Amino acid sequence: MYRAKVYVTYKDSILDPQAEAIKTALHQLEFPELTQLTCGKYFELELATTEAKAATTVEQMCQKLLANVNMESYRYEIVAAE
Amino acid sequence: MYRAKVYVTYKDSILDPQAEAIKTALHQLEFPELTQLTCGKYFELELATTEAKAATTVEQMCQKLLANVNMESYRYEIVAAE
Amino acid sequence: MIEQTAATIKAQELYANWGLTTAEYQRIQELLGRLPNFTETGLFAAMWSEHCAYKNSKPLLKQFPTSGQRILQGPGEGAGIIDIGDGQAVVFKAESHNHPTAVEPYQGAATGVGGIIRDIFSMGAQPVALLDSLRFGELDDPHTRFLLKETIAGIGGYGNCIGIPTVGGELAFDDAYAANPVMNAMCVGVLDTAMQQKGQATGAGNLIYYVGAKTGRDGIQGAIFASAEFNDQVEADRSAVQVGDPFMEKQLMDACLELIREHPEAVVGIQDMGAAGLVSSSAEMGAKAGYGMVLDLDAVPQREAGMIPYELMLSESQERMLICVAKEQAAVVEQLFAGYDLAAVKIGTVTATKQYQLFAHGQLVADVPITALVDDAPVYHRPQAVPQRLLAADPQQYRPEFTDAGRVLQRLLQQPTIASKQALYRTYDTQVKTNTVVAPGSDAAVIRLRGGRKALAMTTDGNGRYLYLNPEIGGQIAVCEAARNIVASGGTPLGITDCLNFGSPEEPESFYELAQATKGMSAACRALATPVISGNVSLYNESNGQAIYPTPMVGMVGLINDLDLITTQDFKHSGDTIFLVGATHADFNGSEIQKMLTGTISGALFDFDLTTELANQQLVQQAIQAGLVNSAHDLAEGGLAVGLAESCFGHELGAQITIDLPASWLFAETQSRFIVTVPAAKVAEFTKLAGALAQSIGKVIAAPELIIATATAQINLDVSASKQQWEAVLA
Amino acid sequence: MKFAVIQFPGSNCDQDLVAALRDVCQQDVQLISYQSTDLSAFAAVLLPGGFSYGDYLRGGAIARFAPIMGAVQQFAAAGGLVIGICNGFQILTEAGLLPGVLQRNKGADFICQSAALTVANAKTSFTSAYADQQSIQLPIAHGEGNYYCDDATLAQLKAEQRIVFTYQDNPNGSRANIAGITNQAGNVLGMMPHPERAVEALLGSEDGRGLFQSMIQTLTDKVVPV
Ligand SMILES: Nc1ncnc2c1ncn2[C@@H]1O[C@H](COP(=O)(O)OP(=O)(O)O)[C@@H](O)[C@H]1O
Ligand SMILES: [Mg+2]
Repeated sequence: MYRAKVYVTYKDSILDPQAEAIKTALHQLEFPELTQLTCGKYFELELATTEAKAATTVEQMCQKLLANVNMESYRYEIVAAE
Repeated sequence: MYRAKVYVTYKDSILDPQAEAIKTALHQLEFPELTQLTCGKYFELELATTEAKAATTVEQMCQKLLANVNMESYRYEIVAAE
Repeated sequence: MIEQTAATIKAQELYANWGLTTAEYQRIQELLGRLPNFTETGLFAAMWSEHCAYKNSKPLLKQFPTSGQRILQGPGEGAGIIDIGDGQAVVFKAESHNHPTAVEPYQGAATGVGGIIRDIFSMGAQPVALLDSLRFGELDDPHTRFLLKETIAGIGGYGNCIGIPTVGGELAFDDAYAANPVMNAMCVGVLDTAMQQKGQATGAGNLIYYVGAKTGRDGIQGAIFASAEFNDQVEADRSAVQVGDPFMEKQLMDACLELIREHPEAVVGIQDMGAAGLVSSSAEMGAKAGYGMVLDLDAVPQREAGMIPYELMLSESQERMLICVAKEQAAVVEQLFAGYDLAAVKIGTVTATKQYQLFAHGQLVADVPITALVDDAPVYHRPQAVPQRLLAADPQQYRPEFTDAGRVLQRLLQQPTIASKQALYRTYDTQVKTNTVVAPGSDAAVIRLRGGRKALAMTTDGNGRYLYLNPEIGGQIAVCEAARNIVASGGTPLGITDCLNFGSPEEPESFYELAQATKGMSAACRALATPVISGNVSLYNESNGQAIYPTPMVGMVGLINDLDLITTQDFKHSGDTIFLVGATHADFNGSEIQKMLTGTISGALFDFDLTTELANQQLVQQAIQAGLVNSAHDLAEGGLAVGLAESCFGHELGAQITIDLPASWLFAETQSRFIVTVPAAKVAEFTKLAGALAQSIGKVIAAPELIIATATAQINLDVSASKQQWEAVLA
Repeated sequence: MKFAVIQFPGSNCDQDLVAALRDVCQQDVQLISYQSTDLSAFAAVLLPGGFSYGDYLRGGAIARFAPIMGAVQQFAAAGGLVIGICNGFQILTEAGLLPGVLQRNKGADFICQSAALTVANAKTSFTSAYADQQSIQLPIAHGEGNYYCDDATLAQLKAEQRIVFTYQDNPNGSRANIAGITNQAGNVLGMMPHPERAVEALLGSEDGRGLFQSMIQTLTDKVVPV
């Protein structure tokens, strides 16, 4: 059993309207120390597979569905789960 | 300068229709090894503040805006950034 | 959660924490002839709550007129039904979701919308429109702005996704709602009368099917957790927020309607699982039909592990329906739902014994007479007391004093309650289904019925300020104001639904308000021949002993017989003559101008006369039907001057008005009034029809300027500029 | 000549498209389930608006894997007319039939209103009934209609005149005011505004008719392969 943590964020070149909105809101809530904010999606997956296959599977899942590779990049970590 | 990574996910007992839909889709895409999926939000913040204050600030941001504490739980890590 | 023994529940009076009084608990004991166990106590607590049993409000609801020639279904089912001819009927109901909205506004509002939609399609009707009636604290409070934003997002999020246009509603602000916002949702459906359904489980041996979302620990009997004693244990178990899944509900709605349409022989009865979830829907379906029921709780689809019977029965998980299926039709039903990726699961059987029996893990965990749950709740005739403020009310009408009438009008237009709600309703899909002829922004919304010339007009109304000053007259006005909106849109009022949002019935002053309001509403419904076909009661809207204004929400639907009769409030052509229907008096107590200039409302409410109301409404109806009218608008908050400005805003036309009244009277809120515009060629005919009921007050002009000359002052309002200001308040 | 309107779970403008084509344009039209895999009987394929699969994850992200999408790909590759409206546009971009993506609206809110558009290219199979630069009013209703593509793609869209509709008063932050684009071959159109909501004067605008008339004209002119 393996657990994968997947992070999907917009590529740097892409303007993220949602991140802009949140940043403005945080500034209005009086957090001037905030200089930059990125937001993304976070997935935690449990996989009943071997260590060898886990990475390939997660890679494929990201490519096909979890990220839109036209505008999003992704990274993941895989750890053994009990 | 500090960087905070914030993870927000639904509490266990809360229905997450989105996670259900993604899980079903991944199964249909022939990833039968997927046994469980949680989805959440991921934020990366840069803070122009001291180490002492960073944690308090992030804690407040989560409480006030980044998480909906009725339904979501959050955790974060803070690291020094250049 | 620990399941205490029956003896412990009695000895420690734990039932009190579940909202049951000792007398009620004893009554349960008598009905059973023994002590109720943990699960059974929970079932009774839920079924005998105000929400399910109407134990406090029933005697008052009896006053409502509920029948009429067109009424196919009055109160007592998921929603009421009114015949509109040609084998079609209109189905509608409103529901309150005040408390969930206060706690978690997005999901509270979303699930309020989801719930009322299920009530409509459970009758076999296709939902065609949604409306929302909202009250919040003052807009300058940041928490109110947060609640407002999230509530609007939740309403839109649900309606937009499921694909039912949100076409109307109302939004008012007053400090009285700061701690207790009001969120009422209404859904309107169209029924092919041959498909009419009932929530009943008839015929021993027929099957009980559960369809839709799985059951979790969502919203389990909030009332039970409200008290102190359980507390430590309770915080850990605390019932989870209900989350709406409009995608699931769309599948569920489409599947249920297909089942009813294509396999009517399979459906004995159908009901949604709303408040008090599985127990309420199943027990009601059996009791209504005169049958009993056996349910196997192990078969109930479950989202969380280890749920006890009590939790399964009381969960308020959303997007679930209960269907009584004819016993030989099981396969048809299962197959149909499978086609929508939904599980239809047999969880029980109808029995002839009139017992309500629950099994879990092979054990009988509850065994009670079904009628005891559904019909034997106590009914209370609560004591009433006239509130001190009404006894002490100054009968004099407030006299507004100001120097610049134009400035007053400008400021009134920017009061949040009067300001344009466009910035909010533009986040609602108002047009999906392509039947919306009049979208939000006019008096009533209008939805055409495909395949003919008819249309439906719909609105919600209810001004809590008037009721605060006089609950009986305020109740009358709420109904009449709704009817005025329907009439101004070219419709004939058919009937109403209502949500009664009040304080605690255990407070004699609050209960007096409820009694008086329902009395007033009943009288108005009789006068206008608009029976009450459905509704909902939301009591205990109070915090720290401070109740909201008595706020009945009236949802009304009217029939428009021909598309050509559809009328909107906007002035259409320069040169049209503007008529004021109805007399104007110095009626200022409870008005928007009193609130604006003094910061509060006070005094005795002004007089109101149902006969005048009816006469004025009939005049406008006749004039529209005779084709004499280009626009019609009823006058509400802010009075004549505000009404004129609103009519100018639509097409940015102006008006030149001369009226022989003191300038302040332009802002009086005398009821039963309309402004209508009549093209030059029809003026003589209109004048003849109207007699003394209407007076010509001016003309529509092409220049975007509203010019009002009164006996004491003149107003020159720049229509374009003030429209921008009026639209900016909530943007 | 038969039109297919694809019904995904969660589509909610499918019936509106059927009504526009059948009742107003007098065309033969059929609803096709997302589970179907065959579009050979049709002259044109329409992907309606709505919230397919709840729009969970990203609008159109899950729908692009529905069984019917293989047939849509084939149909498009063979030169058949395909149009995606609103959620249909999102599905087409997710499926790679059109470039770019539709992000959350600038300002984050869902917007339902009438939008003034310019017909930026009236020489396509979908717009021939309009005049070049004609101004039309169509309803929009979306939360994720903010079109984005990279500089190179934008330059190419412009060079190849594939920007078909633009907003006169950009409501959602779309790049270059884009409201609708075609693929390189010109037989696949994606647009956020709803032409099917603008085919009856009773409902406020008839400006959407031109789009359906253009498609009908295109299909009538060419020998339709069946
Ligand atoms: N204020 C009211 N006026 C008229 N009818 C009401 C009122 N409150 C409740 N009813 C009717 O009583 C019946 C039971 O109401 P309720 O339990 O709220 O329905 P549901 O089970 O659909 O939630 C319904 O038919 C409803 O229309
Ligand atoms: Mg009105």
